[in-house]
Amino acid sequence: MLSKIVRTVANQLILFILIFGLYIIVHGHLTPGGGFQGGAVIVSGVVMLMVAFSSKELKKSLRERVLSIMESTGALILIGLALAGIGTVFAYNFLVGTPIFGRIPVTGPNPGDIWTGGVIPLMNLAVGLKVVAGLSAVVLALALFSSGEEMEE
Amino acid sequence: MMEYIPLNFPFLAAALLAGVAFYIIIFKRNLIKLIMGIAILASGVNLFLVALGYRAGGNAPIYTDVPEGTMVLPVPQALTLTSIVINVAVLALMLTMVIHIYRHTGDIDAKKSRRLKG
Amino acid sequence: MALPLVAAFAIPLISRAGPRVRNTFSLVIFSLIAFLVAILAVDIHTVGIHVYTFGATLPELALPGGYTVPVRIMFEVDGMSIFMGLIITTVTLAALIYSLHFLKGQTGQARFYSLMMLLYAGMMGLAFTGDMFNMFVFLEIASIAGAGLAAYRTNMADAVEGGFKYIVISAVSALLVLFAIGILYAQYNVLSIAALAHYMQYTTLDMMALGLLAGAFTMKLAGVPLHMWAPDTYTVAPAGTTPMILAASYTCMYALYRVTFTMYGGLINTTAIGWVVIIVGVLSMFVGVMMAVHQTDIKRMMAYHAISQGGYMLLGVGVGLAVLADPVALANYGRDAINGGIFHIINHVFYKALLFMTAEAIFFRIGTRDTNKMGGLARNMKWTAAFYIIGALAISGIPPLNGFASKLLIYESVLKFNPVLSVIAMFVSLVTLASFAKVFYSAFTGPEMPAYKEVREVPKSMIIGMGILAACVIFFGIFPGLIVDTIVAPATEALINQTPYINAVMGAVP
Amino acid sequence: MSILSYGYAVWAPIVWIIALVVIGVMALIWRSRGQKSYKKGTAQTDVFLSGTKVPSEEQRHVKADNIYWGFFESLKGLYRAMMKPHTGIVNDYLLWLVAILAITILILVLAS
Repeated sequence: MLSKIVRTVANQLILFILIFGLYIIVHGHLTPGGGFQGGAVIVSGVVMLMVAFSSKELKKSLRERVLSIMESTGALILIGLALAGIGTVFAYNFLVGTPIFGRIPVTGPNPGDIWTGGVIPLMNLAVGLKVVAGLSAVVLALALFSSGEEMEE
Repeated sequence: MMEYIPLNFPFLAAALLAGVAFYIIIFKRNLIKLIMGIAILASGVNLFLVALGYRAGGNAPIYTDVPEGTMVLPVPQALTLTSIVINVAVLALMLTMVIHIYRHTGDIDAKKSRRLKG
Repeated sequence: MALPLVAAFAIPLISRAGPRVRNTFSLVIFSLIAFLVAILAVDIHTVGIHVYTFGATLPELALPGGYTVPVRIMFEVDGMSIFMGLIITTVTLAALIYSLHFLKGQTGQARFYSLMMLLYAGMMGLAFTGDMFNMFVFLEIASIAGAGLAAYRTNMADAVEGGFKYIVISAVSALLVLFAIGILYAQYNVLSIAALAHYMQYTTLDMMALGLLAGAFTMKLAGVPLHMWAPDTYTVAPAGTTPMILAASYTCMYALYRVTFTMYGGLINTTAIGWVVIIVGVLSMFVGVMMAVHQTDIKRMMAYHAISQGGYMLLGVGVGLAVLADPVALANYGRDAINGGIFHIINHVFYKALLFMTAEAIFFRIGTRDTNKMGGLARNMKWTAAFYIIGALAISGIPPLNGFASKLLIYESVLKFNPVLSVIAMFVSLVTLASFAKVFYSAFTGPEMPAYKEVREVPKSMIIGMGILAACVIFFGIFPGLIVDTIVAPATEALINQTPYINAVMGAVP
Repeated sequence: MSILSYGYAVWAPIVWIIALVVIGVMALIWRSRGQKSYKKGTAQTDVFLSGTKVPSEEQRHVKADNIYWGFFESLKGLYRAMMKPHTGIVNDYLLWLVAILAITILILVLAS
């Protein structure tokens, strides 16, 4: 556990990191980024917390069981979305033309419209969920090992 | 400015990285160093892929608020991202296994920690 | 095809409801998958190549009008792919049933089933994909899942070591594959196998790419002298998954054939490449079997035999490849050689899976793999002993079991090509029989060992898993003509004649 | 359907099985005409080793290490040469991979 200054700053900073990560995830279909990158940003926040506080402290709030469920849910949503289009073909973009993310984008350079892309933003969200959970679990497990502890299960 | 950098410079760097990586994975018996070698090899391949898609003076392949002009190829970048993601998983798995090997044998030397041979 | 993935990720959630629910769920969903694969197989053999394009309403949209390169990710399934698909599905079904009981009392069972489904998905993807980059992705998925399964029993030091070796060699060879893909993409700006084959010029860079791909896939399929990881990994993998990792190696063999025959077919110097494949095959046969006789660890011996039998497949296909440019020789014996080599894949996966399962059944009951410590087990484990005999006779090529049928095809066609190779193949078969007789003698016959008086037969689900494979072995032995005509010949045809595969995607392009 | 024909010869497992059954039946008939005075569990079935005392059954079981002793003894040189590359060290596997890659690429470039 580091000094009080570091802990306080980390406590404030984690919100911004979370928001930035979410921004990257949600804008994945418009700007560089997407589920994995945004998820990695959020996990970097988790790592910061791990450094500022100790991994033992963090383990109390981040349960491995919860992470595992989150990861599976993310993957299931992704594949579920892909399967939902199976009426026409696997991974068919069935949301095109509907109110949710359904606008047809303009071809060529344009300022960008977040309500485009069909199922792709939703898939990005699912991937983000999975990446956050999976990477935090990995980092946590490795950190706990170095401090001589074990993950449960 | 970018035009003055020789375009095959990234390829040379990729080859260099691959060479270093192969040296490490062949001659370093420490398992952690072996994993680092694989990570370096992965970055060499990734650099190679990204360099493939580069066009001199091109823009990022995004349609949001771009100036006119050529764009760099997006496909190699997608490939690189995918391979980075996969490599993260592979590295994590390998590190976990080294941890287990260390726990069982008390050593991370490839020669001293082996149980299977012949 | 996404169903195994759904299953893989749903299992951790479902297993919260209890082990019984999870087991039933995996069985039900896998039976569904097997059913779908069977339908697909019938469809492909009657209709022809299937192209499946993700995200498009019509398969033809892979190649939108006016484009000369395919723009979407696609699966392309032809005779060879579905052949591999059938093998993988059958083996996984048997392994799943076998594992139901085997895992009782182990921790982390939910992960085991997840990884199993993931490995299955990776192998199926590798067999069905029509795209070089997805080949890499599925290769990695299969490697990660396979290594996770091999190291599943983390309480054993050697298990982790075997898994680690597997993941290291997989990671390196997959990166080499990616490097080769980069080289190919740099020249032709396409990733689809069909499009690459269509535009292939065979420049020096292409040769380098082929060399990288061939080396990497040879590593993964455990051809001598790149075989040394195989005994380590196969030995330690828990029962049921050893056959699946074995199937994963042969899926890599499929990838090698896909690359050499379909992508580079007609351009390479087939005689030279064919001889390279033949030499690797003969070396694998010989070194594998000689090392196998020497082993005292029962699973390690079988792993070396797996290498040796892989040599037969390479020998058969290599002879076919060497005469590919010569139509007379091809019609005379080349086609039969490839038939034999491919038929041997399915036969070998079945009987070797059966043998691995019997070995693991012994391990399950007596807790050791060392044949020195065994003896008289046939008294108490009658089913296991019977299945072992079936498998051992099949692998040694004793008629009328299936090993004989495919080996006969290989012997006779190779005899016409080069008699020396045929003699070596027969000698290897003989030594195989000798080494299996040795294990049978030391493990199953002899007086009852005092330590193993209490040993009982293995549980029912394990017997059923082995029984499925044993039935397949006998069935394939008695009806070889049926199998060769219905599923092997289309696979051979798909390898020899790559034009339909290319035209299925690139048909519109001049 | 069960016949595997491949251009220049034919393999028919059913015929083979029928032949096997016929031979088996003949062997059984032959066996039934043999000596009837042989009894299990009497001194007739005991192992006779020139009068020396026979070790117990457990000790008579030949261990796997000792089977084919002569074979391994005569091929000692081959096995010594073959065990040398099988070091079990993962670095060596990768060294072999790199070597084979180099050879393969060389062959491919030279063969064209």
